[in-house]
Amino acid sequence: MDDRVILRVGAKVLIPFILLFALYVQFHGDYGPGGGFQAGVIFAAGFVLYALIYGLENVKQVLPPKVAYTCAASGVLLYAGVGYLTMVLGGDFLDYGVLAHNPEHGQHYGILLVELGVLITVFGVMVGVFYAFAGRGRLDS
Amino acid sequence: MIDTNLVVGICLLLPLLGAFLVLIFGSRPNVRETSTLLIGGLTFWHVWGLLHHVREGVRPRLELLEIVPGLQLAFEVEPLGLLFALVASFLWIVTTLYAIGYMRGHHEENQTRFFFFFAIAIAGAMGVAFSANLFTLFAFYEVLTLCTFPLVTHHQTDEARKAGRVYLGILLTTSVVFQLLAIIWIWQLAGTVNFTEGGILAGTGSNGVLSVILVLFVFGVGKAAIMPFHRWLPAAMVAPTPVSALLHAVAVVKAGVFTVLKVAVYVFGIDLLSTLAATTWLAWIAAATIILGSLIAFQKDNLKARLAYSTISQLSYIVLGALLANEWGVIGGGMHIAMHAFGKITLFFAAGAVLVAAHEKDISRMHGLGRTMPITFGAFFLGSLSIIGLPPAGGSWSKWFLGMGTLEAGQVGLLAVLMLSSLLGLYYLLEVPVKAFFFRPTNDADRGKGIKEAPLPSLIAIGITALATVGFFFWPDLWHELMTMVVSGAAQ
Amino acid sequence: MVLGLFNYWAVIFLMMIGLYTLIARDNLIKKILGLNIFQTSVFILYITMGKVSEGTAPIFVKGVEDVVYSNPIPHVLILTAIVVGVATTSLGLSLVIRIKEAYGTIEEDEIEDGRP
Amino acid sequence: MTHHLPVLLVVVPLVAAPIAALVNRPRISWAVAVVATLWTLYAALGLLSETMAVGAIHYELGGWVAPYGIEYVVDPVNAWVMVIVALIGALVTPYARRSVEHEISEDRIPLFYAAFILCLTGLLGIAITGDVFNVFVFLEISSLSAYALIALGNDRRALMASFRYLIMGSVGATFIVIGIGLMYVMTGTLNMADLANRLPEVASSRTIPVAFTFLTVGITLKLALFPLHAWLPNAYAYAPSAVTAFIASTATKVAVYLLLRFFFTVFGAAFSFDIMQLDLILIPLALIGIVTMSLVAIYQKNVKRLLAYSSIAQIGYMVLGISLASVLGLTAGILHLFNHALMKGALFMSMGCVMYRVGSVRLERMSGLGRSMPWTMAAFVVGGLSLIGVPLTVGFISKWYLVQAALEQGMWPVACVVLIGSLLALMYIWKVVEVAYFRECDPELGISEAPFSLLAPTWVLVLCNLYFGINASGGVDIATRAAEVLLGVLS
Amino acid sequence: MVEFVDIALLVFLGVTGFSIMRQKNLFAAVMMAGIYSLLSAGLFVVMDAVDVAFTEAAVGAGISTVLMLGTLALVGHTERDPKHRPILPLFVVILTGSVLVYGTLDIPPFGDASNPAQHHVAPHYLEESKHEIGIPNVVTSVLASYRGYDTMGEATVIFAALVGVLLLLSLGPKPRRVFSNGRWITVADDVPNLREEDTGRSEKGSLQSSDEVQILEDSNG
Repeated sequence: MDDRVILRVGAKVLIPFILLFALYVQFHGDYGPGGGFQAGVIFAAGFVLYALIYGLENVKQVLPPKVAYTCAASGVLLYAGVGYLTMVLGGDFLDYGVLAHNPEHGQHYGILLVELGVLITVFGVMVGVFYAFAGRGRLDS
Repeated sequence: MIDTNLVVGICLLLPLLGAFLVLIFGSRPNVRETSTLLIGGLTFWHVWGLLHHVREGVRPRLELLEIVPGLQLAFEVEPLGLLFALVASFLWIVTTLYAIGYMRGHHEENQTRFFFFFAIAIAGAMGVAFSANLFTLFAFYEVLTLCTFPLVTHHQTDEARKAGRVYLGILLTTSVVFQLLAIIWIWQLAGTVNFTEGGILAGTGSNGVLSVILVLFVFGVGKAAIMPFHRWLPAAMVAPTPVSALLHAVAVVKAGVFTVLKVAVYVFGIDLLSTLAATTWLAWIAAATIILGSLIAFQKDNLKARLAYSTISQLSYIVLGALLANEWGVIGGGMHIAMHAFGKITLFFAAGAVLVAAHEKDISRMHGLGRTMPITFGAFFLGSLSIIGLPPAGGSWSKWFLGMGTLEAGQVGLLAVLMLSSLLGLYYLLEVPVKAFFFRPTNDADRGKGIKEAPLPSLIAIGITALATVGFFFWPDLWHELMTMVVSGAAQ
Repeated sequence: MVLGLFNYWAVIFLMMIGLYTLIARDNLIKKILGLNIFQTSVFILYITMGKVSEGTAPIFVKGVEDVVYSNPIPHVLILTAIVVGVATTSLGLSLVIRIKEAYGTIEEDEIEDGRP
Repeated sequence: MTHHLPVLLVVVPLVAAPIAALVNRPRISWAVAVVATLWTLYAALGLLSETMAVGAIHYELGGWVAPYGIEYVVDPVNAWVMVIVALIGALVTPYARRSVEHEISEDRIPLFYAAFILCLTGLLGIAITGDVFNVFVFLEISSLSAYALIALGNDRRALMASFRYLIMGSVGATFIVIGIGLMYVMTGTLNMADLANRLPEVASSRTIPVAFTFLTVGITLKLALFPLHAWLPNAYAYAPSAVTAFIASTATKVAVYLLLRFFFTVFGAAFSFDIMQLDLILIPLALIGIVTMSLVAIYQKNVKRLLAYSSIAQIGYMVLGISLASVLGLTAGILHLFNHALMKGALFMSMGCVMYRVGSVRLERMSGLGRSMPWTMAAFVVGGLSLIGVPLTVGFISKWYLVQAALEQGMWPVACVVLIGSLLALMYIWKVVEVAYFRECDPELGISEAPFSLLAPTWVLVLCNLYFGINASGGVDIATRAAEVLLGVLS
Repeated sequence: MVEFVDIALLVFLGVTGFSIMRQKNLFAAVMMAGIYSLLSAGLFVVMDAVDVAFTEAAVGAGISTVLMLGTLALVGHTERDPKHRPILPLFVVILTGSVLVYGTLDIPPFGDASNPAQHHVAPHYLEESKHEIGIPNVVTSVLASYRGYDTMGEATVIFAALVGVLLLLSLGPKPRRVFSNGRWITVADDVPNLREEDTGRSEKGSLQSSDEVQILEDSNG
């Protein structure tokens, strides 16, 4: 038990930074390497780490499987929704140009939104898959 | 007065209507059979109505729809088809009449299914008879094959299943592999598959290619039972006797030989046919079938089996007639369709009657039955005469013309074949009535007791066909006239 | 010439290792590992195609002009391909788990024999 | 609206899938699926009629002009394929409700429909896109969901079948990716039309033939052409009935379409058949496949497995038609895409009805079904006759054109093999018919006819088999147009 | 310099891949696979593909490894020696490889700037994206805008994967509820042991036919 203390404390300190870093990766994606997908993976990694250390049940209280599952679905919906929106605004599917008066800004908004969709989906999927595997047996011991 | 083109459609639809009525009245046998009889009568009446139009040179035509560009489901009435249609529609009535007696007397099951598919089969035969192009003919040919399968396997025993396999196997194999290939090939060469007077293939391909196509056709029409594709016919003997009658006389085998004749006259054309290399030796294969069929029939003691092989032999007469490729031959072949139909159906009716009344299958056990069943065996006698080709029965005419055909073709050998097989027929067919009338009953326990003639409807049917065979000896004009129109038309 | 193609050949060698593992091994996990190696090597092949000598990552930096950038398209394609790869892997692994539960083994030939 | 039809065809089901997963009520998810599939059918038919009228339709995704963006291109070829997929989808979904409730646990049903719609989306996406890498992406959407769906079967062999499919499918996809990469490095583009323009100038290099080879092998893996068919039989045999009915009559069709697309549009018939001599390989493979697989089918005891082998043989017919590389041959192949979807759909659906009542499609368990399930078995018989190629069924039309195409090029042995193939079909179909009609069923089982909601879609397909067999002109027109487009006879 | 690193990394990759193939202990093999991903990520960096490197590291070394380990925990971690001799696989692999090598003979050499791939579509992105989209990371603009539709497909792919995984694993071993004879009934579980109907191989019964269902408890769904 004791040998775990360090681990637990370390994790407690580490996990917030991981999540923070994920967000950085997400929003810095336009300027440097990174983007929705990487961010989603890292975000999920934070929770996976939590689960590995504090056990599956605890993390399921923080983030119920249903939520992860909903995230995965709604991320896709968000992405496609942007497409529908642009269509409604008179552009082609996923033509972000019409999202703002200035096409360039439109592109910015569009990319931001779809990257967010990717983030949500990837995060949801990764956590959901992890839950599915872990829930199968001894992984959460 | 309705448009004659519509009459063609009516002739096709009536049997289907009959089938439908059978389904409706399935639970009430009397209504069921009566409706079938009525529909049969109507059908025949309409076909008969077409006769005088055709006499006047009208060719009623009905185009249903275009399957794919250039390939129509179409019908056209010409003399040969009309002949077949007349035979089929008339014998349908008679057979139904007979079946009523037989099926009930024999306590068969699933009679509704029987009458249903029987009616469908007639519709198929009509379609074959009136088809205006090879595709339509092929389509209805297959319809006929498939809808007779439940009839052949009526008893649903293991034996029936095996028989069904042979039946379907041979008929579909030949038709799908050889016949269909030939049809598509013709479509490739001639660009059309319509039946045209004088043929469509002249000048489209080399003698060799056309010969191959001819071979594909003669063997592809499995229903004509040219050896070695004859096995299905004896196998199908497991079916109830009315079915055998249908197969042998009314629809199936006739559809086969009819196809051969029609293709010979309207696709190849007699003139082209006479020049093809394959024609002669195919004729000899037919001749071989004639002889072998007779010889095998000779040895069979089971009456129905003997009749089956006799049919195989007789069918080749018609194929031979077509392959002689001259007017006499075609006329003879065409007339033999009718003559053999009436003759052979009489024989089967008689055989069935014996089965129902005396429960006898084997000739050797029919000694003396003639005394108790005179009408049946009398009819059998007349029928035999027609098959053999002796006066006073219609068969003599068709045999006569076929003989003329062989001489015209300069094939004395073939004439000899015809003679020989008639002699054989003389023995293996007449043996039956002779034994029945003049031999003393085999004296085992209580034979002959309680045996009387077959049920009345069957008896009537037998009488009608038997008298018809004789009638056609004195008035063969109808058939002859039709066939002359065929050849005169084709000769133009 | 040879050096110019060395990358490709090395990558092909890697691919073949993966493909071989995938085909030749009976163990289902090994098969999936082989698949991963195979796919990862294909990714390297793509990136190799996009590399331009003396080039830099295709990210504009303020003020820095007239630099050669490597081709961004293969990068994009491979980003997608990687995602597809991990998707396939996770599905494959869950199948392996079910197979283990149903057959009691994950060796293909034993499953063929049907001995649980 | 009509302007956006091409993309809506794909993205409507694409959003329907997550929705179906989110609502998480069996019946509601099913309703979502029904709506989505009906929409795709409507859209596909609309696109077909439009493209037949005005020629190719282009749609630029994201408003970027090709080749810089991804574009959708609709022409008679893929419109035809999409109609096939959508039609089968729209018929299988109503069929699926009862069948799935009976074969799959309640709590999985919403996810089942999500996966089902995703599979449909993927197939449509493959068919409609004009960008080779986009093909790969949607290929994976359909494949992944297909693996999952197949693994849901109630026989544990379904799992192994699904796994084998996953491995072979992924290898195939990776091969396709390699091919795409090699094409890209030589031309610098991923757009099909653009590739078609730029490939000829590099066609003489040693790289393009290799790219061609990898694409062909990859697609034929997905297609289960004869030597690469190992994954198919068990996958079809042990998947849930509805899944088999859907995948068997759509997935391979789309793969065949890909083959067409790459051979004729991207590389061009001249390259594929004159330089690569493709026909020398494909025709023999197709013929061997037709004969051997039909023979194997004759010895199957599990009817779904039997039909699966017959499918491999039928794929041989399609590939044969394509490899003849003539207008007639292509017409035959493209017609058979549609016709085979109709027959196999009907056959597998009738087997689904049997599964529903009998709980098995083993031959020995089907004795006497002709009496206890008359409509189901009647459907099977008609579908079988169509498979055999009896006149007045769609099967006959395919045979008619295929044999014609073979004879046109003087390949009469090929024509014979085609016809012999239909005889073998007769043999394996009749095996089932005999068991169903010539054996007695034991009354204890109390087997009754399948429910209406299963029979109705089945019979719709059966009637399609007859209708398009009697009135095939429309289909033939479309198929001929498609063939001409592919061969560039008609621009 | 770059070439040297490049070659070195490739050599390491080769060694790692080979040892993965040979390794009988699956735990070790999985770890090796993680290393393989990291090495390739390094290679990607060398070849200017920073985004790819990032992703490969996160996925290959991260998620995949975790999933693999999770699976191993359930299915055991030792591989048996293969029984059959690998002649055919070897043949297939050598054939495929040599075909590929043949294909590379006309391929533009590594890093060649005159490679047609660098001259058709890519330049447009590198030059125009400044104005058309206006974000520095070209990869992002291509990924999210020019080829945004692919990315949506990608999102859908992993969603499909989740759906598949949940269908296969989520619910764990528990009774199945199916709709039979007009009501929802709970029947013996098909997980983990499904029967094989024809061979009769099976540990527990499963739902094969309505007359074989053993009903545990009834309820109207």
